[in-house]
Amino acid sequence: MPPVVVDIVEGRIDSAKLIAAVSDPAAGGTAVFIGTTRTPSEGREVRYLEYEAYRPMALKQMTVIAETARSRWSLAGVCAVHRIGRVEIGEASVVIAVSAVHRGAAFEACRFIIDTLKKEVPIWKKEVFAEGHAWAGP
Amino acid sequence: MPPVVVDIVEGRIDSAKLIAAVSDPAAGGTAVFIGTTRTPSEGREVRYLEYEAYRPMALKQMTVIAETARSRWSLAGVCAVHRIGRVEIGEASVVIAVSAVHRGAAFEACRFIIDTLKKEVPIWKKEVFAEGHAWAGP
Amino acid sequence: MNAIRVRVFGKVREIVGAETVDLPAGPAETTATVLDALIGRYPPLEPWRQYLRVALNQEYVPMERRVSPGDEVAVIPPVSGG
Amino acid sequence: MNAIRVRVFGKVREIVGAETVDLPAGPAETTATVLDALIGRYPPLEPWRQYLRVALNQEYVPMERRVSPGDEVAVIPPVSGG
Repeated sequence: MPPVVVDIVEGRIDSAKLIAAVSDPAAGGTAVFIGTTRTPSEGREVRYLEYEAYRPMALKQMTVIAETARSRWSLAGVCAVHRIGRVEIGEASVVIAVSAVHRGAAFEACRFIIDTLKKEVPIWKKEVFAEGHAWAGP
Repeated sequence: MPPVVVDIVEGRIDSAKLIAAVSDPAAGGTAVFIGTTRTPSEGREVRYLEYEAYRPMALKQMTVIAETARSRWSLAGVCAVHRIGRVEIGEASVVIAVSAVHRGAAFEACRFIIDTLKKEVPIWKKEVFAEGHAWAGP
Repeated sequence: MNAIRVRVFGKVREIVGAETVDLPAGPAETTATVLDALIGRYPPLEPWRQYLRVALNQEYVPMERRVSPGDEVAVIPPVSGG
Repeated sequence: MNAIRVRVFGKVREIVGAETVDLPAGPAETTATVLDALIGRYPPLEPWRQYLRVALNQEYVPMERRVSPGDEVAVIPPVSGG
């Protein structure tokens, strides 16, 4: 089994590379989630986003989440990469790729990873508008 | 809204191109499913696969499925491509990419499209072994 | 007498040994009579009968649907795309 | 007297105006006393109090957890990655 791969990067995320990283001859399905920065947000036009992370803790938590998913759904491969710094509209801020023998497991595991990441991993998003900015709030 | 894109092709499917095709500034999430040919199958080592399609009907049905998903989940973009002919182990036989404002819609729509495609679209898979072959059966 | 051209795929195509079969058409053909005639000509199809669907003009249709001259008829074994 | 260095992020970092804050450490500090001291020094954090979590050594911990010298302390506002 290929190891779990997690990372936090400052440049563009290459989805094709992540998809290749989880490929496995025994896998019949790969589920991928790509989170992209969007506009508008709550009615306001967003110019770009800035992400920051508590990097060592975020990496630890991403590893725990990915390992949990891998054992719970018997995944063949798991890859989760989050981008930080400035991210333009339409670009990927996060990519999750998982492969499994059957597609149900791949879909469920992919969903679990992104849902848990969004709730638990110490990464923060700031939306920058033409005037001012906002931290995604409670 | 970008139109629904469906296709049946004889060469490799470029997932990155499909992901780009559904990108949209209003979309916050893209869900992708990549079906890959695998071995073993029911205990037998598979050398490669051969897919055939009733092409015009398959394209019609894929369009109906994609349009249904687009309106049901208010998708920003939908793309579904199936490969036919010989497909080596580990290569993609089908790729579905959908983008939506929120990730829940993207995941559900992606799952719906692959599930419905597998049940309804007239495409057939033949597994080729070291000796002999088998059509995926009822 | 008209002929009905039936397209066949997958396992059925393999048993038939061709991509299409021309069957003689009577005056009141239905999807069921066409399927019967095809299986009558290729008895190894018999065990597959319960799993076969028929498409008319690229749409699945129920059995007993009338087949008209010029209809595109296809016999669809269990699909396995994906 | 030891100091406790608190890492802050996001909205809290912005209010504090720095990535870390050194707070004087008493003999029986807990996550709750550290949070109280941070908010005491930066009153605009008060409305955020109910939303803040504390991590010790890169793990979320409950309030009233003892903070020992050398622990890595971080105040975590609501996360919003993805």
